[in-house]
Amino acid sequence: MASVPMHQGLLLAGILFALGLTGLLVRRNVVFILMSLEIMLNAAGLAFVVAGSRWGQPDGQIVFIFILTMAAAEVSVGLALVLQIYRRFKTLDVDAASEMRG
Amino acid sequence: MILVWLIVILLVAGVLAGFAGRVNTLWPRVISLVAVSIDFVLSLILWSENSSRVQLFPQRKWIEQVDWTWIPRFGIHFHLAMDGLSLLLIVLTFLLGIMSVLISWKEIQKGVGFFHFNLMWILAGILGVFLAVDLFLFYFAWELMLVPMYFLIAIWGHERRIYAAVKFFLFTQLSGLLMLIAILTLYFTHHRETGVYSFEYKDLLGTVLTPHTAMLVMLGFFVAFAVKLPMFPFHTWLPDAHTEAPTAGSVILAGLLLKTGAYGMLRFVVPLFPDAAHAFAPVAMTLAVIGIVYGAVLAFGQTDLKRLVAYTSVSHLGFVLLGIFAWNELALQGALIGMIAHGISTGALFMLVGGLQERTHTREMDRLKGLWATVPVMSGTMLFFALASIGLPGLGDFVGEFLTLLGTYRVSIGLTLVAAIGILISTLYALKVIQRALHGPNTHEWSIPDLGARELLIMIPMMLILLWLGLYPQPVLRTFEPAMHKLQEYAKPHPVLTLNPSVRALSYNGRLPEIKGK
Amino acid sequence: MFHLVWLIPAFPIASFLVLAIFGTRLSKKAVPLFGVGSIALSAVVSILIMFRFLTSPPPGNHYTQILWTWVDVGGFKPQIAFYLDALSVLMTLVVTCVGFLIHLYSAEFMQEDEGYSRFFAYMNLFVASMCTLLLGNNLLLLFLGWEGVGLCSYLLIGFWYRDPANGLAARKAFIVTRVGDTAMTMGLFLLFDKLGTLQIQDLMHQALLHWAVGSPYAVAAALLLLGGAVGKSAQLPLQTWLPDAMAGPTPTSALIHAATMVTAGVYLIARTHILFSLAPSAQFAVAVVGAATLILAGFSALTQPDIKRILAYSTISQIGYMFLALGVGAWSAALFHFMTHAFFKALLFLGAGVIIESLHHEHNIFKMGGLRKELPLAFWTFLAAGCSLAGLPLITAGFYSKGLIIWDTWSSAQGSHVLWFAAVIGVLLTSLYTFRLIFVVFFGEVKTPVHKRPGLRMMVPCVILAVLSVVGGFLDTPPFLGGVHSFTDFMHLALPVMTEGPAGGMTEILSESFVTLAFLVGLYLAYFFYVQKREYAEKLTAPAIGKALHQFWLSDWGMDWLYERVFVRPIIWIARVDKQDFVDNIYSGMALLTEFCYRGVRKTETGRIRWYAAGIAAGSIIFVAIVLFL
Amino acid sequence: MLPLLIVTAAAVVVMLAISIKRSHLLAVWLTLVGLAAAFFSLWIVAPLTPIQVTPLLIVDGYALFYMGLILAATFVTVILAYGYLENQSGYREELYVLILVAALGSVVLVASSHFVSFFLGLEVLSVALYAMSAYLCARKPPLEAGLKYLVLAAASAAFLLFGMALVYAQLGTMQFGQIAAMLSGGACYSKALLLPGIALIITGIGFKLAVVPFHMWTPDVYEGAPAPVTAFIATVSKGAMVALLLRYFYETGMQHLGSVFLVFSIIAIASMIAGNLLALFQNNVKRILAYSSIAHLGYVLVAFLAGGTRAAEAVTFYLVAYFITTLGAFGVVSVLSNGERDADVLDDYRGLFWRRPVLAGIFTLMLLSLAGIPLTAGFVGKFFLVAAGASSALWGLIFTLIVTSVIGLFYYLRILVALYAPPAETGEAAPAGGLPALSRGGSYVLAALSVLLVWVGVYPAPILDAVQRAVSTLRLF
Repeated sequence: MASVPMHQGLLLAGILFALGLTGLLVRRNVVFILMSLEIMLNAAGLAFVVAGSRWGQPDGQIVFIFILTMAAAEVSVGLALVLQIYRRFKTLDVDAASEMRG
Repeated sequence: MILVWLIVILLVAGVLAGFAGRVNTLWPRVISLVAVSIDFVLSLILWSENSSRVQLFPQRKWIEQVDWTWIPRFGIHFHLAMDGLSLLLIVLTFLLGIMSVLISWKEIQKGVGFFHFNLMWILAGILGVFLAVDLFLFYFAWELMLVPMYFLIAIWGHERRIYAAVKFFLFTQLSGLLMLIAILTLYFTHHRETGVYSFEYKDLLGTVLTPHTAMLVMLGFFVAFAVKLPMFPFHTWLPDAHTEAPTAGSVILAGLLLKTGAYGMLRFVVPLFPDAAHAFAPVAMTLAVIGIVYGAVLAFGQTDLKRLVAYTSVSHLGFVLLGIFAWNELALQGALIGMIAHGISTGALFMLVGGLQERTHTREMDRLKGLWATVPVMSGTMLFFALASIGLPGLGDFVGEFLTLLGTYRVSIGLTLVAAIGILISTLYALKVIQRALHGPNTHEWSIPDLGARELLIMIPMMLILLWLGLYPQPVLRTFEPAMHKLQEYAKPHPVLTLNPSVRALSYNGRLPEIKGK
Repeated sequence: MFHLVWLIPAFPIASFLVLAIFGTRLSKKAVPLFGVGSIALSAVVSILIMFRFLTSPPPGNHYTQILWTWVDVGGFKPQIAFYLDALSVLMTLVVTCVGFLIHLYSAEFMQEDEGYSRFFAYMNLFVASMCTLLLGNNLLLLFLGWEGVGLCSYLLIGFWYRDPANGLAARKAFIVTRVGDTAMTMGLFLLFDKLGTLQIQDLMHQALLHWAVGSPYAVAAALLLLGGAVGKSAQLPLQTWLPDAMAGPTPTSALIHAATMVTAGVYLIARTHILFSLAPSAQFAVAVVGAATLILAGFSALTQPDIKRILAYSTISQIGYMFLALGVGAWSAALFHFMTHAFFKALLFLGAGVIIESLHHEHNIFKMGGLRKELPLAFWTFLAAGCSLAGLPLITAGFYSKGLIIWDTWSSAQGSHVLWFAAVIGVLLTSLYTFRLIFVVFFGEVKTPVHKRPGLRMMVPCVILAVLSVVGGFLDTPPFLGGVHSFTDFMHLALPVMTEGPAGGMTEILSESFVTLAFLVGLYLAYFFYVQKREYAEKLTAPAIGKALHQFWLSDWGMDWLYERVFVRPIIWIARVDKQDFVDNIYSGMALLTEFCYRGVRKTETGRIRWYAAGIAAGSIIFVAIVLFL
Repeated sequence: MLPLLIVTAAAVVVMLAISIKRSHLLAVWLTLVGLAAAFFSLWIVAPLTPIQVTPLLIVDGYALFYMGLILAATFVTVILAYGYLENQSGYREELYVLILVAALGSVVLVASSHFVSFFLGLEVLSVALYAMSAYLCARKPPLEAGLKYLVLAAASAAFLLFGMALVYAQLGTMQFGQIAAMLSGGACYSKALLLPGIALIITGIGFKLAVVPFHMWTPDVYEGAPAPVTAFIATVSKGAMVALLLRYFYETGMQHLGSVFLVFSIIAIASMIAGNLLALFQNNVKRILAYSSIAHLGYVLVAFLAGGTRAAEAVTFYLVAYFITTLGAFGVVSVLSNGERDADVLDDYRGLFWRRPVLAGIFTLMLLSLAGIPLTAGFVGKFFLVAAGASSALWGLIFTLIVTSVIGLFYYLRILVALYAPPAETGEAAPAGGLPALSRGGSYVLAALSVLLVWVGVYPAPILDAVQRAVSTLRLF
């Protein structure tokens, strides 16, 4: 297990993070955006785990648990919003929600 | 303590007037009038006491002062102090204050309470500027007077009032903030030198700065005051503000607010940075002279009466600036008299123009014409003040301009000549006013009431004062003298920093060496 | 007695105040009571002082009354103080007496005018200012009076303010003289800077102590003062305002633009004669200015059709004589001519006023004629004055005063033969235009009927002045005609004696003969062209060159034309073009730039989440790049 | 620790109370009592400080001061929200639970001394804010605001977490104190991970502070969210983050590592310029205030960059002034709002002075304070900021501050112009009926805020003393 070098783990996390970010930027459906966010958050969590393993501390994994929790909270609020938005805007396209600008 | 009372009376009167405005329109006026009059009387008492006291305590630092700790963490004090210079300007402040209340009696009918609130608070702010010797307090008052002035223009002004008010505010704010930086730099430099945090004028006087820093910091102050003064090329806010302001606003702008700029130059720029000011004097004086001529020419080009008078201020304040940077006794005294006389003569002109506008609803000279026959007294009065403003001997402005130029001549003959030509051009605009507005055939069939008792009550004292200043300015000059000597003493170059010993020798007695060929 | 001197300006000032404040409410009777009465009182005081000065002169022949210290700053200490010596006493006397007569005349002349009280207010203010000018013991007080008279001149020229042309003339007068005043103020600055005082006697004393003859400072100061004098006295090159100034009421022209104010320049130079003595080149300039002016103005006078403009050019020309005299150091001669000129020129104007008034405000002499019979008293007084002006030998004052100047021009150490010749030519011209005027107006057939005849208050002053125009000359006569020196002697109490130069074959009697000859030639030419062969006069102007020359002289040698293009129009043009203040464009430009930036950055706020997220991502990436690579 | 517990308890109690009996008034009172209790408990806790509560939280004078500030601001928000919600239909009571939770998050933030508590506080705050922004979900703008806030905040939280992970990977600790020790120890460490980590943390912080280039959500969320919520976002959420910023960077000295200082300078300058420019001709008052808040945070960063005790004092003092002012400004907006829409268009304020002089006066004071005009707290605050900048000779930043604040003045004046426009120009389009009656609570709060504003503006010494004492407990790097 310890044979995985840290920078490789971080690289993986980074790639995941970038994927999530790309999804955030290119997807227009709100649900997909929420999923992309999940990926980003989990990528950060992964980075914590990798970092924790470097120092042989449990801290990284503990943080990951916190991240999971908070991500769940966020998504729950997010989904509630998605429902309301669908009701008001009749669409899940985020670009529709751009009435305020300028 | 009396200094605090002077301010508090105004502040309280302002608030009272503001509330009284909800009851009726008379009370605010009465309250304001009484408050300013009380202050005026107090200031006169101070003056008369002082004229004897100067001889008794020649070594006294200030005539009167109050010093309270305000924000100890920053070494800020609530420190008001008065010398001859501030005393005279304060008397002028209250005088014009009274006039402003009176002149607004009829003109202002909307939001009377709030109007007088603003009026009183402007006066209080101006008072603070003239009295503060803690630089933080000075800056505080400096900024404070802008807001009510802004309201005065923006609410009770004429057609383009919003534009004018905003322009006024932005110009003065930007320059004020530059001054803030300058103040702070001075403050921190002083702290580095002495380990003491202090905004106190006397403490900061001896601060040693490198020539480069001194120049920059001096410019920070200079620009703030130059904008207020206003000096060419920072003058463009002034015609708009003056033109659009209600009469009382114009009077206070021209009579007092501009003077705060000159006061700042006198009190701070030169004494705090003698070497830098000295090095900068040729530039400042050149700009002053450009302002004199430019202002006069532009005034000549205007057809709006108020705008015309506004540009004359640019011209007249050029003399004041010139006198200040010539920095010898003659020029300084000239600048002072010039300030006071300009306050009165231009103030009166604004009142008259305001009166005309009230009656005819226009400020365009071509629409007036031939008013002499219908309003002879008003016309005569206007003639009087127009003549005062072109420096007719026997009236206050002349003494100011003559002394200024007499002093400037010692410093630079060329600039004196150009400035004298500026006076010549001033004749053009003054005569243009008389010709266009008063003389000529009454083609528009004007039939309007002449000056009433209230207006005469304003005009006659102002005429008398101008005559008094023109024929016997000695009491004013004598009051200023000790203060001026003190300022000149401060402004002696710092021995430590004088790089070139010859400069010091030349600057003996505060006299700057000649600048040739400017 | 002398301590009453402050009353001389005080009476008119008081009257001015009364008229200015209550003028409109006073009755038509009360106005002249104040207006004329105050001047009468001043005249009485002047006469008393003169009398006292003659009988028991004060120690040192001068007296100073200090009222109060005006300003006391840094060694600059002018006082409100009056200085009496022969010069100021004489001039004050002339001013108040002639002034009184003209005021008296005005009481009737202006009676019908709606601005009756205003007129007297201005006139009184003028007399007060003029006396202050004359009596002030320092140059600053002199300057106060100087500007005061300029102001009154302005106000009175533009007295009939409804006509914009009058306003234009008034402004021109004020501004042109102020050009000179600017030079004069510079002179004051220079004098104070170098000598540390403006008190005239001290100043002269200091100048003698510190400056050698020909010192550049002295020359500069003298030239600058000359600038002021030239402006006020309508000499080249600032003479253009005076003919236009005739737009004012005729008594004004008589008092201000003939008898008194315009000679202020003469007074100034005489007052500071020591300075001019220290600056021979400047003094020579005075002489040259005088000579040139007297010739040029003489030619201009020849062509004018307007009676008052003729007189105006004549005034310019006569003051040219005075300048010439000053320039050659003939101080008392200049003053002598000042006095006689005050008499006859005031009278000419008053006479002209009578004529104009009786002919429905007609100014054109060619529409007049034959008035000799219609207005006999006016004719005789006018003739007396005219002869005096032209210098009718032996019996007129003008002959003596002008003859003295001309002789002094030759005989003075500073004189020159060219100047003398110019002066003699001047006599010819004077005689020619004077008699042209007289012949055209009073002889020939009647062209415009007389509708109104002057009353007593108008004619009494005329008669008194006519007498003075004749007998005034006997105060000082050449050696071969009695050799009276009372005027010169009196003036020498204040002014130095002229230094004689080599006479070079000329004698005074010869010089006077030339003057007489010139006078006669002028008289004959006038008779020939305007009585005998009127048509010849028209033939003269028929050819192109004659017409051009006529036009050129008529327009005062084209100087107005030149000034209009060189000074007036450019300033008006600049003022008009820059009405909106181009400096303001800098600031509006800044405002526009800011607004432009606003429009730019505003586009970034698209309202789209993905764009926002891209912003965050881009920012993060850039910052990461910065911390990694910088 | 007591205040945190009280706030937590209050949230639970309010929630329970709602489930028992829906009463707006009751919910408000419970909330207020809870907040007041928490506020006063600060004095009980004060003698025990400084105290490290688990590795995660440190309760020192600094934290207490900010807690007090946050609790007081929350208190005001609650009162404003009460008046505001009285005009609204639908469920109102839950908002108070959310507010309490958000306050809890903020309080945790200001006391946090560890990445975990930092993250937790932030998220607790954020999640509550999403819901608060979108609270009036019957309208479109709040929903849009909520969604925008959620997506972007979550994304930035991801950046923040990733940054934290990198720092952790580099240094092996997540506690500020230990980070400081590591950094000062000069232990050999590669910056390849640390610096990007810091940069990403800045992203997270910058998002909450709404500084350029992380600012773009601000106007939309400010506009969309209900006025009291906007007030809360503008004050409490930002204030807590500034408190954390100061503690985190000042205790670890990270801002002097590599080019981090440059990054902050860029952010500050860009924020001042963009914030002020964007607001220039804006016609929506809430958006103007949003843009101006971007600029104001730019100003704060100037002083932050100056470093040292005095800078920390300046920042803290400025925040106090900013809290008072912003609450006041949004307070005016919220009392003028009605059941259908918020009073956020400039035209809503046209001629207000002639109809509601006192309210217009209060708004004027707030605007002047934002503009930094004397007699108001904003003036003194700005003075201290500039002084801090000047003492460290940050001339470029200070000049930007000055020039942009003059630009900023323009839009404050635009609002003032509207306020004082003569009534004739408005026509009869705005009848008296269009104005809701002021809620009593709202008026008292606004009056109190104005008095406070002027008091601090005229006699700032007491507040300054308190700030000085609080900041002195900060362990500067």
